Amino acid sequence: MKRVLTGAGALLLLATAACGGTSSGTTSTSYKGNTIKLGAVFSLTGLGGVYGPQSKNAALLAQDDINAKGGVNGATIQLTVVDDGSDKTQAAQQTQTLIQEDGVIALLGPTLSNSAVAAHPVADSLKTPMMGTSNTGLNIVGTCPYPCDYIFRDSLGEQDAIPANIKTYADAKHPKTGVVLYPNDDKFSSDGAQIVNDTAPKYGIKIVKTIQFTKNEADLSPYVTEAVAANPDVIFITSLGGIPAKIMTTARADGWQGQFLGGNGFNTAAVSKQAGQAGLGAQSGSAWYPGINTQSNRDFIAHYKAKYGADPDQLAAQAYTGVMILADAASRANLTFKDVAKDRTSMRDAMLATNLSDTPLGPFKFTSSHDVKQTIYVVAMDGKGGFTLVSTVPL
Amino acid sequence: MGQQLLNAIFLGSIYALFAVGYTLVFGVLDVLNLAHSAVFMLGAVVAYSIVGLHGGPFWLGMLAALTVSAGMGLVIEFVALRPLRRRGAPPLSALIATIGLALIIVALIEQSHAGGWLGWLWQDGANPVRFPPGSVPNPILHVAGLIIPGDDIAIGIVTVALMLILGWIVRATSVGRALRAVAENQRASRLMGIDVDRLFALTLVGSSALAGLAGVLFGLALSDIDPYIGRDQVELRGLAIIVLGGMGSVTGAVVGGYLLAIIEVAVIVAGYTNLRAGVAFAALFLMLVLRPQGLFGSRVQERL
Amino acid sequence: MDFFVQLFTDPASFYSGHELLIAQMGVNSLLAISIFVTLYAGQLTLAQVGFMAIGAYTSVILNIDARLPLAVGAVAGSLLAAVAALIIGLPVLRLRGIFLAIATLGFGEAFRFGVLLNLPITGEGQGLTNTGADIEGGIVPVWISVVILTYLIFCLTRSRTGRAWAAMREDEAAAASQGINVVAMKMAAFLLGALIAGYAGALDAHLSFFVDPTEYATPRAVGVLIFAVVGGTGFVLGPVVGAIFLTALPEILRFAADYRDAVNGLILLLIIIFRPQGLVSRGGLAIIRPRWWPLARS
Amino acid sequence: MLEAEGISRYFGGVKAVDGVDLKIEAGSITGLIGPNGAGKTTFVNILTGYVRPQAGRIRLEGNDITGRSPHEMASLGVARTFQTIRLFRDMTVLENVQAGMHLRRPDDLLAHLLPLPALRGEARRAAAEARELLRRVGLNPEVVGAARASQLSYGDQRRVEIARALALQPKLLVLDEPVAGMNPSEKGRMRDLIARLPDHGVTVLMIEHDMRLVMGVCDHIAVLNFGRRIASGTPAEIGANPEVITAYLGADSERTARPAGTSLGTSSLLKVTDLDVSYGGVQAVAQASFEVGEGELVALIGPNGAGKTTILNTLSGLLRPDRGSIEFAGHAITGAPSHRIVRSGLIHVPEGREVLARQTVRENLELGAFTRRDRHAIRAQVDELLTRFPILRERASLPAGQLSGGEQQILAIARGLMARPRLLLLDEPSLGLAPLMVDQVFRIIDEIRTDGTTVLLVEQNARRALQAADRAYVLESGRVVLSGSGAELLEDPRVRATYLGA
Repeated sequence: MKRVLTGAGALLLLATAACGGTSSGTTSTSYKGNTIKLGAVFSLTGLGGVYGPQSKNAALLAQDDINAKGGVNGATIQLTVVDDGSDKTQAAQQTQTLIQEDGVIALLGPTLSNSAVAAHPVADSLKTPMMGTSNTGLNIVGTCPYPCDYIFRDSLGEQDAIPANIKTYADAKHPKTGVVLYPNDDKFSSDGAQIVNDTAPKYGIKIVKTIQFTKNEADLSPYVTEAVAANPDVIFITSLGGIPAKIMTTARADGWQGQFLGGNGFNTAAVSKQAGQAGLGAQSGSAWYPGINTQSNRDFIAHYKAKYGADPDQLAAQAYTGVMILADAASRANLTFKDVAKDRTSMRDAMLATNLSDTPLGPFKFTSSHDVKQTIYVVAMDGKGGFTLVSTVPL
Repeated sequence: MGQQLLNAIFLGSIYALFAVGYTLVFGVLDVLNLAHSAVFMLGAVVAYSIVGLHGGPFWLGMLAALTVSAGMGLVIEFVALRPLRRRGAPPLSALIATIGLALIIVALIEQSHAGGWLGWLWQDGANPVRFPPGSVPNPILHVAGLIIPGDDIAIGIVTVALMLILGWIVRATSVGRALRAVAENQRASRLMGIDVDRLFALTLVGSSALAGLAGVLFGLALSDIDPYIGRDQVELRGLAIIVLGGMGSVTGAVVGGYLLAIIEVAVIVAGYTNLRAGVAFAALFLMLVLRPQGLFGSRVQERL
Repeated sequence: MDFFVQLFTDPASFYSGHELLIAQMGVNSLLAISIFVTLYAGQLTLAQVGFMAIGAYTSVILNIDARLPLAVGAVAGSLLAAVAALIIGLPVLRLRGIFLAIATLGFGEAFRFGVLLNLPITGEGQGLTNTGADIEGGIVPVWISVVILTYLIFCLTRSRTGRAWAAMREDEAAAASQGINVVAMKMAAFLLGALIAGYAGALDAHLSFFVDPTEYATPRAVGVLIFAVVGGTGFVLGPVVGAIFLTALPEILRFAADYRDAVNGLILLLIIIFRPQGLVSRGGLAIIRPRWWPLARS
Repeated sequence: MLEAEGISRYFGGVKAVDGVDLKIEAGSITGLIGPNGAGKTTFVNILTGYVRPQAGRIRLEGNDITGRSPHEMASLGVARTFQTIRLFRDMTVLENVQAGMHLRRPDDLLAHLLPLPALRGEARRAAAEARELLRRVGLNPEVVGAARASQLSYGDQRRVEIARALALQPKLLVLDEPVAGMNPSEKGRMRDLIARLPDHGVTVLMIEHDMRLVMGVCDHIAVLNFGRRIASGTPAEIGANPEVITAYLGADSERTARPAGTSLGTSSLLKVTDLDVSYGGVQAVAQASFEVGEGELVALIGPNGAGKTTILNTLSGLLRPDRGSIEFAGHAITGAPSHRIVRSGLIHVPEGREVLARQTVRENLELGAFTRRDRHAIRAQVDELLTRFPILRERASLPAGQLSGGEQQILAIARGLMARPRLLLLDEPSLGLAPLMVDQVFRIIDEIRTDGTTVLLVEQNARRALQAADRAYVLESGRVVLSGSGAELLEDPRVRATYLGA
C-alpha cells in the first residue's frame, strides 16, 4: 500500500511538473519558506451536506499532494475549510471572515449555487478570486447582477450539462413525452427545471406535465403517482439532496419503467447509494467520471481511495482540480506574500491564463466569462452507489 | 385515483404517528415540545445504526430505537421542562428550552462521521441513508390495478394498531385515567392521589417512544434517514395536524393526520401540486381562526 | 475568543472583517424590535417574517421594475406589510398565547408557499435578482434605523400607549376596566410590528443580490422570537441585545468548529433555564445597564 | 343614578341572575349581599360590561347603556374592583394608579421623545395626582409608591385597586368584596375609606360578606339568593328580615342538634398545632390549632375569607404551611405531597366540587379509587355507591359536566368515599345548592358519619353545620375564635355576631 502511494506521488509530481510547463510559461520565482493561504467554504451540514464533504476531502487531499511534492515553487499551501451549514447568510459571512480575518488570497466554494449568489459578491467586492467547484446554477459567472471580475468556476453549469444529457438520450432512444419534477422553493432546482423546459422540446420531447413540490415534503408519492399516471417516457428530476433518490424509489415501486434524466444533483455517490437499485440507469451529464484517462485522474482516484476508503465523485474531482488550478495560478502569479491585495489581483490575472493539459477533469481552460468549457461525460447510476459512462460529449 | 387514495392513507399514517406523541405532551403538560422532531429523527438514526452499521436484525433496531427515544423523553423532562416548571417560568420558555435541546441533538448527529466519537451511532453526517434492502421483507402487492408496497401496508396496520392500543390505554387503564384527569384538572388530580410530576415524566417517555417508533417507520417506508427528517419534513405539518385535530386530543391528532393528508393529496390530484403546502398551512390558519379548539379539542373559558 | 480580543483591540479591522455580520445584527435587531412591540402588548405572534418578506419583495420589485430608490421601496414595503397585518389582524387577534403564535406562523407559511412561490412577479422559486443591492452601503441605514427605532419604541413603551399595552399584557380584563380599548390597542401593536418588520425586510433585501422565498421560512420566524425571549421582553433593549448576541454567537463560537451548532443550542438552553426572564430585565439588566439608563418596565 | 331592570343571565341552564331590579341613588352607598353562588358577582359583571345580559335594561343617569363593552362602561364613569384582586402585579403602585387615568391623559409620546421640561409637566401632574389618591386610600406614596404591586400586603393591594378605580374619577364605583381576607384592623380602615367616598361625589355599589361592614356603611341593601332579589331596604330592615337570616345561617333541618357530645372523647386522628399559612401577601391562617377525634364529625365555620378553605388545602398538601405542624394518624404530614397524604387516607372533597367535567360519572368514581389496587372491590363499591345515590346511577355514563350543581356535589362526595377515607374533608358541600339539595347533602354527610368515617366539615351554612357536628371551631380572619360542641355553639350569640355583625 505504502509503495503504491509513494509511487503514485512520484507520478503526480511528474504530472504537475508537466502541466506547469504547459501553462503560459512565466518562469516562476521561488516562494521558498512562504505559505500560500487558501480558503474553502463548503456545505458540510444542511441540504448541501450531501455534496460538501466530498469537496472538502478532495480539496484537503490536493493540498497534501501538492505540499508533499514540494508545494508551489517551494511555498506550502495552507487550505482552511469552513462549513456554511447550507445557509446563504452564513456562506457570505464565512467568505468575508476567511478573506478579512485569515487573509486568504483565493477561495473555493461555496457548495450550493443558492449560497454562491450571496458569497461571491462579497469576494468580488473584496477583490479576492473565488472559484465555485460545484456551482452549476444560473447567474454564477458571466451574466451576474454585479461585476464578478474575480469569480470563476470549474464546475459544469446546468445549462451545459442538462442539454447534453437530454441530447444524448434523445438521439439514442427518441423519447416522445416527459414529466418534470422539481421543488419550487429551491432556486437551484427551479433554474434546472427552466433549462429542461427550454431544452426538451428541441429534441422532440413533449413536456406533458410539470410537477412542482417543496423541499420539505415528507412523502413524495402523490407527486410521483401523478407523474407515473401521465405515463411519460422520461421523468426529469432537477433537485438536490435526498429528493432524487426518494422519487426514483417511489416511481419504481409504482412499477414505472421509464428513464430518469437529471442534472448535477445526481452526480454524487451519496445520491446513487441512497437510490440503490431504483436508481439503476438514471442518467445525468457529468463533468467527471472515474474512467477519464489522465495521469492526474488516476492518481487522484488512487489517493482518494487510499486516504478515505471510498470512491471519489464528481464533486471531489472538481474540488481537487480547483486546488490544482489555484496552485498553478499561484505558481505563475509572482506573489509578494506582503501585499495581500496585490497578490489577490495577480492570482486572478494568473487564473485567467490557466491552461492545464492534465487535471482529473481532463485538459482545463477558462472561457472568457470565467466559466468551464470541457468534455461532458453522460453517466448513469450503477445501482450500487457508483456511476457508469454512457457516452462523452466533446467540447 | 385509487392509488392516490392509498397514498393519502399512507401519508396520513405517517402524519398521525408523529402527531400523536406531539399532542399528548401538549394535552397533559400544556407545553409544545419542539424536541419531539429531534427524538423522531434520533429513533430512525438509532435503528439504522443497529441494522445498517452493525448488521443487527430489524426488530433489535426497533427495540433500541424505542429504548433510546424513551430515554430522551426523560432527558427532555428533567433537563428542559422540570427546572423551568419549578421556577414557575412561562410555557414559552419551556418551548424555547426544547428548541435548544433539539438544536443540540440535530447538531451532534449531523457532525458525526466514521471515526468520530459518535461514529458507532452515525457515520453519514448530513447524508440521507436507507435501511439495507431486505432488512425487512417488502413484497409489492398488485391489487385491482393498484400497487401496494408491503411496508405501506405495514405502516397502515401499525398505525391503526398503535392508535387502538393508545386509545385503550388512555380510556381503560388507570394510567390513562390519570392522564386525562391531569390534563383536565391538576388540582383535583392531586386530591385523588395522582403523583402529577411522575405522570409528566411518564407522558414524555411515552410520547418520545412514539416519536422514535414513528421515525423508524418513516425511515423504512420513505427510505430516507438523515439528521433533518424530523425538523424539516414532519415538525411543521405535525403542528398543523394537532391544531386541526384540537391541541391535546389524541383522537384529534389521528383524524387530523389523515384529514390533512387527504386535503393535500386532493390538492395534488386537482392539479395544483404547487399549492399543496400553501393549502396545508391555510387550513391550519383557518381552523385556528374559525374554531380554535380544533375538531376534537374543548374550549377553555376564562372567568373573572 | 479572539472575536472579542479584536473587537476591543482593533475595532476598525473588526468592522471591515465582520461587515456582513454587523449588517445581519442590525437587521435582526430590527426584527427583534418588531416582535417586541407585539410581545409587549401581550401577543405572541410569529408573522414577522411574513411581513418582512412583503417588505423585501415590494422594495426589490419597485427597484428593478420601476427604478425607485430604496427609501421609497422601504416605505412602500412597510406600508404594504401593515395592510396585510390589518387584514389578518382582525381574525387572529382574538386568539391567545400559543394559538396566536401558530396561527400567525400558519399565515407566514401559507403566504410563502401559496403566494410568493406562485406569483410571476416574485420570480417564483427562482427568486429575484436585485441589481440595486449594496452590501457595504446598506449597513449604515440599518444601524441608524436600529438606534432611532430603539429610542422611539423605548419612549413609546413609556408613553400612554405603552402603559396601556403593559396593562393589557398583565391583565386584559383589568385593563378594560381602566377604559383601555383592548382590541384597538392590540391592533395598534400588531400594525406597528408589521410596519417595522416590513421596513427591516426592505433594508435586508438591499443587502443581497438575490431574494428568494427560502429566506422567509419558519426557522427564521422562530429565530426572531428566540432573540426577543433570550434578550428579555420587558424592555426594548432586551430583544436588541438578544438579536446582537445570538447573531454573533456562531462567529464567537468559531473555535468550537464542528460543534458550533451544538454549543449554540447548549447556550440557548442554559440561558433559558437559568434566566427564564431573559438577559435584559430587572436584575439582568444590571449586567449591561449604565447607571444613567432607566430601569426596565417588565 | 343607575337603574337596572329585570336583568337576567343564564349559564347553561343555570339561572345565575334571574330578573333582578336595582335602583342606586346618586351619592349613596348600596350594599349587594347574599350567600355564595347567589349571583352577585355575575350581576356586577353585567353592570360593568363583562357579561352581556340576556334580558333587562341598564340605565345610567337616564341613558340606556345595556350591553356596552367594559372600556365603554369605564368611559361612561362606571369603575370597579375585582373579587380576586386584579392589580397589574409587575407594575409599581404608582403605575397602577396612573393606569386608571388612561382615559383622561393625552398621548404623551412627544414628551418622552423630547425630554423638554416644558413637556414634562403633564407627567408630573399625573404622578402628583396618583400620590394624592394613594394618600386618600390611606397609603403613603413615599413608602409604597415605587414598590411592585405584588409586593404589597393583601389589604394594601385592595386599597391600591380602589385608588386605581378612583383615578377614573367615576360616577359609580363598584366594589366586589373590598374587605375579603382582611384582618379586623384593616377592615376598620377600609370601612372608613368607603364611608368617605360619597363626600368626593362617588356613588358606591358594594358586594360584601362582612355584615359588620355592610350594616355599618350602607344606606341601602339589596339581598340576592339563587339569582333572585329576595329583599331590599335599609340595614335595619334587612337585619330583621327572617328570610335573609335563613338565607345566611340556613334553614332549620327536620332534625335538631345531636346531644352535646362533650369535648373530644375518642383518640385524636388529626392534630393541628399553631398553623400559619399565607399566600399572595395575605396571612390567611394564623396560629390555628384544633383536633379531630376518631369517628367524630367536626365543623369549621366562619364567614368568607376566614381561612377555612385555606386550612383544608393545607391539610391535603395543596398548600405548604409557613409554620405549625399537622399530625395525621400519629404521623407528621406537614408539607407532604398530596399523593402521599391521599394514600395515608386523608381525602379532600374541594370547594366547588372539581369533578372532571369531561369524564363520565362512573369514570369520576373510579378515579376516586386511584390509589387502590383491589379491582373487584373497587367495581363493587362503585355499584354500591350508584345504588346508594340513585341520582348518580341514572347518569352513570353521562359526562359529569352535564350534572347539576347538587348532583355534582354528591358525585364529589361519592368520589371521596371511593378512596376509603379515614378522614374526609368536606369543603362547602352545600355551596349554591337549592334548599332541597342542601337537605339531601346533609343527610348523606350524616350517613357517612354514622358509617364511622371521620369528617371535617367546612360550611357557610353555620346552623346546618352545627346541627350535624359533634364539635365545631369558629374561625374569624384566620384565627380560631370559638370552639365547643355543636349544640353549645348553636345557642352562642357570638356565632351569630361573626356572621351578621351588629
